[in-house]
Amino acid sequence: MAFDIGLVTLVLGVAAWTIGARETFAAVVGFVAYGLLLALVWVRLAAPDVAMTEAALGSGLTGGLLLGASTRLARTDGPAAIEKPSAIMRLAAAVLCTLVSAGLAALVLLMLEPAPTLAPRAMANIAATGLSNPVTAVLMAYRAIDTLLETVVLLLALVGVWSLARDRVWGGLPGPYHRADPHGLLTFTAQILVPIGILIGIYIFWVGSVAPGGEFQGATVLAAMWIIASMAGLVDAPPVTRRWLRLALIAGPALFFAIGLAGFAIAGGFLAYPESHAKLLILMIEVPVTLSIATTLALLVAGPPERAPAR
Amino acid sequence: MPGSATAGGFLLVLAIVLPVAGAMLSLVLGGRYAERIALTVMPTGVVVAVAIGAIVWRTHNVLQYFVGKWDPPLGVAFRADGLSATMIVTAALLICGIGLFARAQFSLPRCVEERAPLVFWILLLTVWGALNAVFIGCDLFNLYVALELLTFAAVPLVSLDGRAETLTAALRYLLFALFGSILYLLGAVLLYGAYGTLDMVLLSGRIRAEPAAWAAISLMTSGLLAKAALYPLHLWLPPAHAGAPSPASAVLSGLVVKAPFFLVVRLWFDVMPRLPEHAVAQVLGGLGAAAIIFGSLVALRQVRLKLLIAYSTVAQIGYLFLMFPLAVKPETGHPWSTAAWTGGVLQAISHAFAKAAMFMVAGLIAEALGHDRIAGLAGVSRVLPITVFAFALGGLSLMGLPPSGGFVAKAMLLTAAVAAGQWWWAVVVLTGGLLAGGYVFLVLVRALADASEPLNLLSTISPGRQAVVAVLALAAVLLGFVPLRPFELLQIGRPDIAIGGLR
Amino acid sequence: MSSALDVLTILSVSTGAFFFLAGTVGLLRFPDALSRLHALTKADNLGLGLVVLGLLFQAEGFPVALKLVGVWLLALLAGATVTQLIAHIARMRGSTM
Amino acid sequence: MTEGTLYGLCSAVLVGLGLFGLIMHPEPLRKILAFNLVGGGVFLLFGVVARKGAAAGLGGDPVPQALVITGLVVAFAATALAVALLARLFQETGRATLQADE
Repeated sequence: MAFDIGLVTLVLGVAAWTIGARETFAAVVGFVAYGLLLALVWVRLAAPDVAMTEAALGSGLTGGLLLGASTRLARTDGPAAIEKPSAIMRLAAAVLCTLVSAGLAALVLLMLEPAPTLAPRAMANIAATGLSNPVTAVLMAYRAIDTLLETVVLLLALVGVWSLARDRVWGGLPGPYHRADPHGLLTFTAQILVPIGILIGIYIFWVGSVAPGGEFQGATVLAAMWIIASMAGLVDAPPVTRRWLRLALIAGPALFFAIGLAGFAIAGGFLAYPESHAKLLILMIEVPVTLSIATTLALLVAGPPERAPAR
Repeated sequence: MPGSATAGGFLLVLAIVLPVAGAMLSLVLGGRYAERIALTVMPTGVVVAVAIGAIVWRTHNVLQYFVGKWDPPLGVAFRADGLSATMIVTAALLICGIGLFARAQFSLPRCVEERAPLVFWILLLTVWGALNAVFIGCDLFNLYVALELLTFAAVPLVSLDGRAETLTAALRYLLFALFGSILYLLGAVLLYGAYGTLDMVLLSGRIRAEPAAWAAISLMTSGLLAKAALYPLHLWLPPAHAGAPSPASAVLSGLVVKAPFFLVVRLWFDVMPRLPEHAVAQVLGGLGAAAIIFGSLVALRQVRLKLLIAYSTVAQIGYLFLMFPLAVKPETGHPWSTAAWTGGVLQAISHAFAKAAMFMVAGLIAEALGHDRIAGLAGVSRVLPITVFAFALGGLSLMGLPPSGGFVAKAMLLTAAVAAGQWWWAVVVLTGGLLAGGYVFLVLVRALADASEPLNLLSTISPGRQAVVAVLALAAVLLGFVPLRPFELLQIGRPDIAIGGLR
Repeated sequence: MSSALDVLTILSVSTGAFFFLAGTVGLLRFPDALSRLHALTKADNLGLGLVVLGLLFQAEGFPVALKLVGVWLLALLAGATVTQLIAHIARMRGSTM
Repeated sequence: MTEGTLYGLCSAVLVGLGLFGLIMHPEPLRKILAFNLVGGGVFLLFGVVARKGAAAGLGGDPVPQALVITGLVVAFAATALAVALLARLFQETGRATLQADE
């Protein structure tokens, strides 16, 4: 309990720093720390799957994205040039937000203990899914439709990001150019780290059916490895019009849809799996989904096409 | 068991899968095929939508589907009642009209892929799939994902031309939408914590008047209001809807803002029918009234036609929320058998058709003249007579003059207000109608005037596109011939039937 | 036997924690970027190493021990790279950050 | 007080803090940051609900845990889109604010 109190104090302190810091860059650094601390909190809440996602995606990839943005936008007008809301507005907002916090806190204290839960149901049916990690069972079987729609959400976010390209660079390479320095330290690190990271990513994905892990966590690690390699200039993103790239992007959701629709024929319903083959079918979905999510995440961080295609 | 999946439930799956699969196929095959794919998906989607409507109408029962054969609370259900079916058919027809209209603007070059057309068709199809997911969604978290999909498809439509002002508008829109979705999600979390399910039907049986439920409904409603742009959370709407290319504006104003409104209706009347108090409903109605007056007044002062139409959307959204104070806990019968409830829903549908048509009119005029300044419209009725006529037809709905869907909707709200003794809403409806008349005539008077010098047309507008606009505007007029009372289709599957055999 | 291992763990992890503390104080108190980095990395690498060492005494089986050492090595690699990059930027800007 | 309740109170404060930043910060990037902070708080509350629903031999209810994973991915997508919009706006105008020059 003493550990928990310390952790909560730290989380709140870092969160306040993130909101209050004068420099945007400092605030982003605070946010990354906030994410890592939250990952610890998730471990304390007996949710290791979420802890991994929080650390990899919520803190790591989001943090990287925001860090990149804050340095890119660093040359903008200082905070002084921006109209600050008046003191009365700030006071009103502070009162409102305090009320929200107080209300939520009261609700937390009123919360039923034990809370209503679906854990027994999830466990009672888990044999039919062929999985033994209940979180993966929820993601891939009980609520597979959410996961399917979510892969589409990611894809659409990427289409949205790409839509922000300038017309003349459409068909070009995403993101800024990173010069390769064959003797640079980053190159050295990338050469060592990336193969290990890819291995870890695949392991995390693979172990997801029986232990904490899964396609989102694995895909995030894979995406991060690609980002490191591209920062070191070892790889570059392909032009956004490449057919194989587009195929890699939709392979996951498309196969998810296809197997879902096949469920009409083989299991009597959309996204239903016949019990004997459930595990195999889920794996057949997960492999391309991991690939597609990893590609999408990496390209979301890279940003819209910025460099005209080489002729 | 009445709560099982129904025959024909697979149609609900198709309503989501078809457009989304079309969007993914467009992405793979590239810009040259995007338009063709969209135009193939559209008639198929209309068939699915009409089939859903027909089954709900004929069987007089809800269409229900449990995804993966997992029934709630563990699984996710899709469910189409009369209201959903109506919205699905509306969306299908409107998307088709908009697609046909957009062909000229986003037609494809034969050799290389271009950004704007590719993105437009993918986003249009995805908006459609996401709307269907919202209309049939029965699980609060599934609906959260659907709402986010809708947002991510709608926001880039605003900034398709990449100008600084539309980028600003898109960013502001996104920030408002994210603010809304986080509040919505917070509410959903509280409901799960209290009742152990996110399924709307199960929730409606379990929910009680207690702090957690109260907090959840307030948070979710506030979040959805930010997404629906109800005054005073409307700031993002006019620049976004006016800045988008006109087919996109038509989708955004006609359909996208109706999705969060639809969910507020679901929450208030299906999930927690016994919860809302008159006082809270009065607040919602008050915001609606403020939107009507404020939006109309600002619309009157606009210089540009598209901004005028966008501010008119702010006002017309206000009418939707007048149904809450008038339909919550009526003295006799159910909320959904009141004239106000039907009037509100009808307002959503007729405004969708009318406003889509009017945004397209503005687009055609801007294409022909090279600008959309209201002061420079003189003589345009000579060159684009059908287009200006379509604007006038759409205007009937906004003003609430017969014959039009808007007239029936507003007449029902009016009678409901008088019958409930809440005369102040009647005053608002009438004032809003007068102000709408003001800004519609402001445009028509200019457009019908003779030009002092011959108009210099930048491009000729094909009769086909004018016809599409006219048909949509005519649809808004034809809605005026529905009977002036709560009608049956919208009643199908309301909770009084469903709760009767609660699973 | 196990109590002897426990003592070793406690000793090692506490020493590691002390190094983290020292590193953090250095990060906050030292005057310029380079010496701050110096304090940070020295303490971190050693601190983490000692914590990992302490946990090794508790590891159940070889795979777990391997993972722990792997964590330490990866942290070393990442730490060294990031420090180098920050130092590079600091030298280019010639500032004290 | 259980640790679940403690983290629940923590999430309540986080939501309030983040909302304040989301409403009050004039810079869009800070708003995006605040949105992620609120998101963290909301997800945390869901995790507390899951923890309090520990049953059937599990440390927590797996359904909310899975939903949080989905939610984290959606939040990342939102952040990426918002950042890309902001970066493009900056390219066009040299500003990273929401002020319109009307």
